[in-house]
Amino acid sequence: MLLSDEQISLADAARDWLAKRTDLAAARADGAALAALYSADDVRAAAELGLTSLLRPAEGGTFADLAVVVEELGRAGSPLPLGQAALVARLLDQIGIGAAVSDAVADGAALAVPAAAEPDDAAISGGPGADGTLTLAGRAAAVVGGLGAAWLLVSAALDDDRALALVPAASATRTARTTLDLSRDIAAVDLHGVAVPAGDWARVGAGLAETLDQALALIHILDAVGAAGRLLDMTVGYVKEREQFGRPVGSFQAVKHHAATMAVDIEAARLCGHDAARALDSGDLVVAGTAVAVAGSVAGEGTSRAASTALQLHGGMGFTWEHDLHLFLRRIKVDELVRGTPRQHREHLIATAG
Amino acid sequence: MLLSDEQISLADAARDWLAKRTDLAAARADGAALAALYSADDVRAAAELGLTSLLRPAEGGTFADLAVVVEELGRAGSPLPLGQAALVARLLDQIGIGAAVSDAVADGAALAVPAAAEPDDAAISGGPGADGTLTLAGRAAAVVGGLGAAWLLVSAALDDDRALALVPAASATRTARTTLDLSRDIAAVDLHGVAVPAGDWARVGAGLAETLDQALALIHILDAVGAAGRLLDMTVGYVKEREQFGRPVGSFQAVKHHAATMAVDIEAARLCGHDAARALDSGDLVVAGTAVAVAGSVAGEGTSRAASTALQLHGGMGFTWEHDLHLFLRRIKVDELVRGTPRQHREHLIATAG
Amino acid sequence: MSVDWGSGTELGEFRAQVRAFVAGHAPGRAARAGVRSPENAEELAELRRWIAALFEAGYFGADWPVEFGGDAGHDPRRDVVVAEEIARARAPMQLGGNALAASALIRFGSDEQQARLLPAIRSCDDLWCQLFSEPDAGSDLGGMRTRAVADGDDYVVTGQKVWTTNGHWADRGYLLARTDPDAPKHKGITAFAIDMDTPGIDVRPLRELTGTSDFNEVFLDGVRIPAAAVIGRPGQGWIVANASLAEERNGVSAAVVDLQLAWEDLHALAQKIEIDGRPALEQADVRQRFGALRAEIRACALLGQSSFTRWRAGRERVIDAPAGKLWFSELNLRLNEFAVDLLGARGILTEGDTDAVDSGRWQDAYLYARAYTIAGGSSEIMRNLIAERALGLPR
Amino acid sequence: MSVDWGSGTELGEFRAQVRAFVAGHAPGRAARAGVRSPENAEELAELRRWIAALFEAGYFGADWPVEFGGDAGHDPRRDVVVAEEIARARAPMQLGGNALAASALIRFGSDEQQARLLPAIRSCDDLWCQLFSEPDAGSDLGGMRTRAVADGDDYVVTGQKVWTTNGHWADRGYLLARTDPDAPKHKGITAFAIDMDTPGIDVRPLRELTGTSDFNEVFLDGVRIPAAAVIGRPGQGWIVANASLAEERNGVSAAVVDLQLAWEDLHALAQKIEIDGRPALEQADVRQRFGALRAEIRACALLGQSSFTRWRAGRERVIDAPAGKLWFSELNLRLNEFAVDLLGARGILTEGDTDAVDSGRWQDAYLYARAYTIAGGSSEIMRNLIAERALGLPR
Repeated sequence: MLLSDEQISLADAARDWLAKRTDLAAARADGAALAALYSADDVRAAAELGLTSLLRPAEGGTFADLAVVVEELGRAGSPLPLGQAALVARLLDQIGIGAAVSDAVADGAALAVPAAAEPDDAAISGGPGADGTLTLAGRAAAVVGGLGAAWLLVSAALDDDRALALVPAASATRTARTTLDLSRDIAAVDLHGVAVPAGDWARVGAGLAETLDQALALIHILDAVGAAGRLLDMTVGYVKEREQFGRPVGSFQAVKHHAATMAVDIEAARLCGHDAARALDSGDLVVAGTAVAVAGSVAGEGTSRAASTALQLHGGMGFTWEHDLHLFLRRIKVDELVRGTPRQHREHLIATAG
Repeated sequence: MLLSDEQISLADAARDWLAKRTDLAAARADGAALAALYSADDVRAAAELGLTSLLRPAEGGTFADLAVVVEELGRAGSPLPLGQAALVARLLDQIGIGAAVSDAVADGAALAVPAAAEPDDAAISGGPGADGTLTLAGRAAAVVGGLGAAWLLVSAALDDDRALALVPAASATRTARTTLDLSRDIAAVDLHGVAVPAGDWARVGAGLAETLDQALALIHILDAVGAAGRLLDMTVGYVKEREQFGRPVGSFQAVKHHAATMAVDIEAARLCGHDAARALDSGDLVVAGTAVAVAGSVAGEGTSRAASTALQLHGGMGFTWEHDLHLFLRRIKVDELVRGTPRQHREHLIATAG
Repeated sequence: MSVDWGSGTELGEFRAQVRAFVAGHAPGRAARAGVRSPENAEELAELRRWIAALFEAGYFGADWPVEFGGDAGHDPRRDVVVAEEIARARAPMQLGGNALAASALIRFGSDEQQARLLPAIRSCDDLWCQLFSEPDAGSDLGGMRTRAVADGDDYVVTGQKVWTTNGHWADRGYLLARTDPDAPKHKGITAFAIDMDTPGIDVRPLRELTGTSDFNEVFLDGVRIPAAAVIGRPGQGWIVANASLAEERNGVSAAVVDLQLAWEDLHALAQKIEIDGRPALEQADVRQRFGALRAEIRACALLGQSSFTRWRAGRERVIDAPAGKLWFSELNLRLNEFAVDLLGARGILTEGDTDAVDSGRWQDAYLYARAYTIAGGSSEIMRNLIAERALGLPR
Repeated sequence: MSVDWGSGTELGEFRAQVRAFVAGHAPGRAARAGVRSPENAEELAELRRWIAALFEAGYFGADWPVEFGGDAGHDPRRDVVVAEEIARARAPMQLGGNALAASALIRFGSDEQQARLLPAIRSCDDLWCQLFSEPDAGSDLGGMRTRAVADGDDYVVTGQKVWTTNGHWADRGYLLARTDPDAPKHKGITAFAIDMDTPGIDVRPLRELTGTSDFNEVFLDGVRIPAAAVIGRPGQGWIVANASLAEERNGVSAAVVDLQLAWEDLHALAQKIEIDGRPALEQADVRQRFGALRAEIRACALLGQSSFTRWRAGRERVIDAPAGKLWFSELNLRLNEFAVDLLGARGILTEGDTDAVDSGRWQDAYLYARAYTIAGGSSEIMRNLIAERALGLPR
């Protein structure tokens, strides 16, 4: 269950690259335009590192590898929806549609992200026409990367079955959301009336749609773990330096204990997240469903608690707009609330318990 | 809302007397017989101090005064059900039955305690006969002082109304309970078939029965506050003396913060408890119901948390049978769970909210 | 759930008067969490009018000595009622800087200072800011570094202050600076009443994590102020500041009203939003949280009331004020975290988003909540204080 | 939710073997929370047979060097499987004192000690107790006061030990005592293997707050032991003790199985008991607690598994063991508090009461739970350790 040498290298490479590329000042800019958050160049460079093709069956990529990358995206506070894009490339390859889009994502020529209804909203629905067209209805309330993406992979209910449909993002009505998270592009996507020609959609089993939901949940869990890890580092650094009453704040026992609790919370969340990634790789939907819910419960609570402690331990310093701290705290709260809240994950763990 | 000088004197007198009379070693004795917990002399002496007549209308006594005494009983870990006895004396006077019993309680010649079903159990019921006899059915699962009492004041449902019935304790089937609490006599009382002659019971409004329930809940809340206050004193004393790594344990900041949290939890619980006592004195059932539920919610959680912290801060020392600490921790947990749990109190606060 | 000293009584009638007055005079402005500054000159003018009206009506300043406009027979419980009623209307509170300065001037000011400065506080012609906090001192005021060096009849002040509410609007500043670097930590500090337009003062807005700017950094570079600006005596600043800080007694009562209103609004919201196809308020876990919060808010009111009553009776204990501050600030954080979590995925939308629930009020309050656990003595400082000074644990 | 290294695999088959063996050999005894001693001589004899059988079957001691009966190709994951399967059957675990003594003797014992003492551990003819903790030292082993004074070829030991599991049954004692009072705190300590029937040793049962007696106080008064009883070298006791304490790797895995069984039993109970006329498990607040606990138990398993795997791979970090210990002990307390609270008024009844739910098991576990947050390094010590040695915060 330890990271392999390859995974450690992947994490290091992603971390170095993201540290250079990520401009958190852009997140703080007023009325930050999407354009300011990342450039086409960033996407191409990420693809060159292999980060968007990571999950393609032909690459032998695994969710365990993805986990490592997503954690680094969270740690960097990166705007790039690379986990989502890698997931779309994998699913397109698996169901055998949109080969060109899958290649474009893998090459970094374009971004594609999944669009699915939030777990507590009504599902997006698809109505098949006589000519093989699928007409969509419904709404995905919080699509991460939805504005920057050229393509959307829509998860829709089809009769008692499920469909995945690839649509040009411009064909949907996208509304930029103003959210707690300043570091990512999040859009509401209204798909009402979007017609998907035959060949651009496929009827899939409930299993694949469930995998998509699980993977999306996992991406937010690991993103939060990475962001919380960053906050731990920031906090440890701060309390070592900062002095009060003539001593470093970090030498006070209560501060130590708070920092230790943060570290343990984050370690537990990280282990649960990576365990869920391996469970997704196992292909067992029930095992994966449980593991994702475990991770969602443990990480949702643990990372938000860690963020809250980080803010407290930074004192007034962390309360300013100019400090990066709140960017991560905000991001973590959004990661906790979208694609399944801790409450929903816990309900799943009881609904499925023997 | 501060204690009056009279109340402070009352508290001091009760505290001094209880400190002399309370033998916690008896609680630890194996198969401790009721007789070992307290004697008829103890009861008489308590009555001489006025502790059993405190609530009688003729004495002008208030629940605010009772609150002070009950807190001291908890602080001492006393086995004496004086709050319960004082409550019975008041109710008998109010409804005009059992004058001799009320006097006997006030004189300390005998103890009488209320017997009511636990809030989550079926109510005790009374069936009136043609000759004015009331025949009881049902059970009070946890009657504090039930074994030592000579009389029971039973709260029973009577048609759509309520009755209070005074019965000789020996006429009911009493079973000593083995509970977490080692310092008090707690009995299950089965009233099936007990016949109460006319004159020994009265039909009362729902209000008086509700007052009885509220007052019983309040007694446990304030008992827990007193017991938790004792644990705070024990803990502060211990961490001042005990040294580790060459320093008093109480000089470590994390220990200080835990002790401070205990103190705040207990202070909040105490204020809520005394506020509920004043609310009972106001005679407004709705206000009193809310205030008791507030106190039950705040004190139930706060005093148990304080007890748990006390045990942690005592280290191995508090883990021994011979140390008094566990007697108070156990008593606090029982106070939390009988006559309304925090969960039930919170539900009441929502069921009655605008 | 407020202090509520009885309706129909003398205080109950007073409350009704205040409520009517507030309804008639309070400026309309969007309710936001926490201490917030006017956003423009118009809001500032409205604020001045409002505060002046409160003094004029005798609702503010009644506790002042009679010679400065106070009321000889003043009942301090009226101050609590006024604070509660202003909070209930979500109207602007007394300005913290003005209250603090008034308290210091009344106790320690020279005759000249009192005659010149107090009337302008009553009329709100002067807005004061408090220049205490420093970036490197935090909760440790003893670590203050801003220096005031005597130079002839003047002092020359250099240093930096932070978290200065209304600094950008303020006419006057209540400044603490170190005049004797050789004296023990708390003894070399002096209090000053300064004009904020004195050359060398540079006020820069500080943007909080909520995105708004209610505080400032204030840079003082060779600021020359006359010796007559000293409040009290040189070296007495620590005593002056502590006396005026201790004056603040109504904070918890007003804060409780805020909590209560928030609870009521959230409770109404929980009847509208659904979880698993049922109103959220029908879910037992949601009910339990609401029930616990209702009880905790009442406990907060009692802590505030007890502290106030003890203070009036001369029986205040060390634990009283810190216990109320801790309880309020941690409860406020819990309540607003719960609010955001209760909204689920909708909880991510904030002010400016057309679909944000209650215009993003809960997210704003959630982000702002940490201010209360940090400012005015952090929770850590409060717990240290209780442990060391109320429980007697060794330092 | 155990470590579960796959069924059908080699380890899966091994697990099946162990499970069958445990079912056939484990002594029947009432399950109780925590580390518990035999209650009488018969239980003691059963325990000896059971431990000996486990060694005989190669399920215990396989990690020992081959010359002492170990298995050259031993896979340490098997030890985890064995511990888990014993926990699953609620059968007695390896005796802590015996495991600790064996580890010390294997690493540091003389040839004579190894030849004489190790076989008796395998056969369980010898029961060992650990004589480390002292009443005044607590979590601070460096503060140890028991003295061993060299006197000719002997040492004379005087002092007091506490929390000695099985002290009243033990044949041998693994003792730490201070031999050099002038050496720095941790350097003057020596480890000894002593006979518990040596004159001057007085073992007195210590009753815990649960009412049972599983620990002892051990008084040593002029106890004369031969120099040959020293394990390792004089002054090396700290190293000897730490090496054997660090050997304990399977604790969390077995503890997780305990938690899992407790969760399953409590979950079944919550379907039977009612709240407001419905099965408790249908109440959303109860569901949420169960869901959270299920997740936290799984997290505990992963912490243990990660720690074990890192240790095997030589990549162990400072945070690993303390994080697992903290997580387990605080989760165990939470779970058992929840159990008692879930029962409401029925939750007050304990062992010995005919109506006690599950014979008072939950109340016993609730009272016992604090042992885990205190013993073996309290939660405070664990957090200090993580903060100072894993995060590098200043002492």
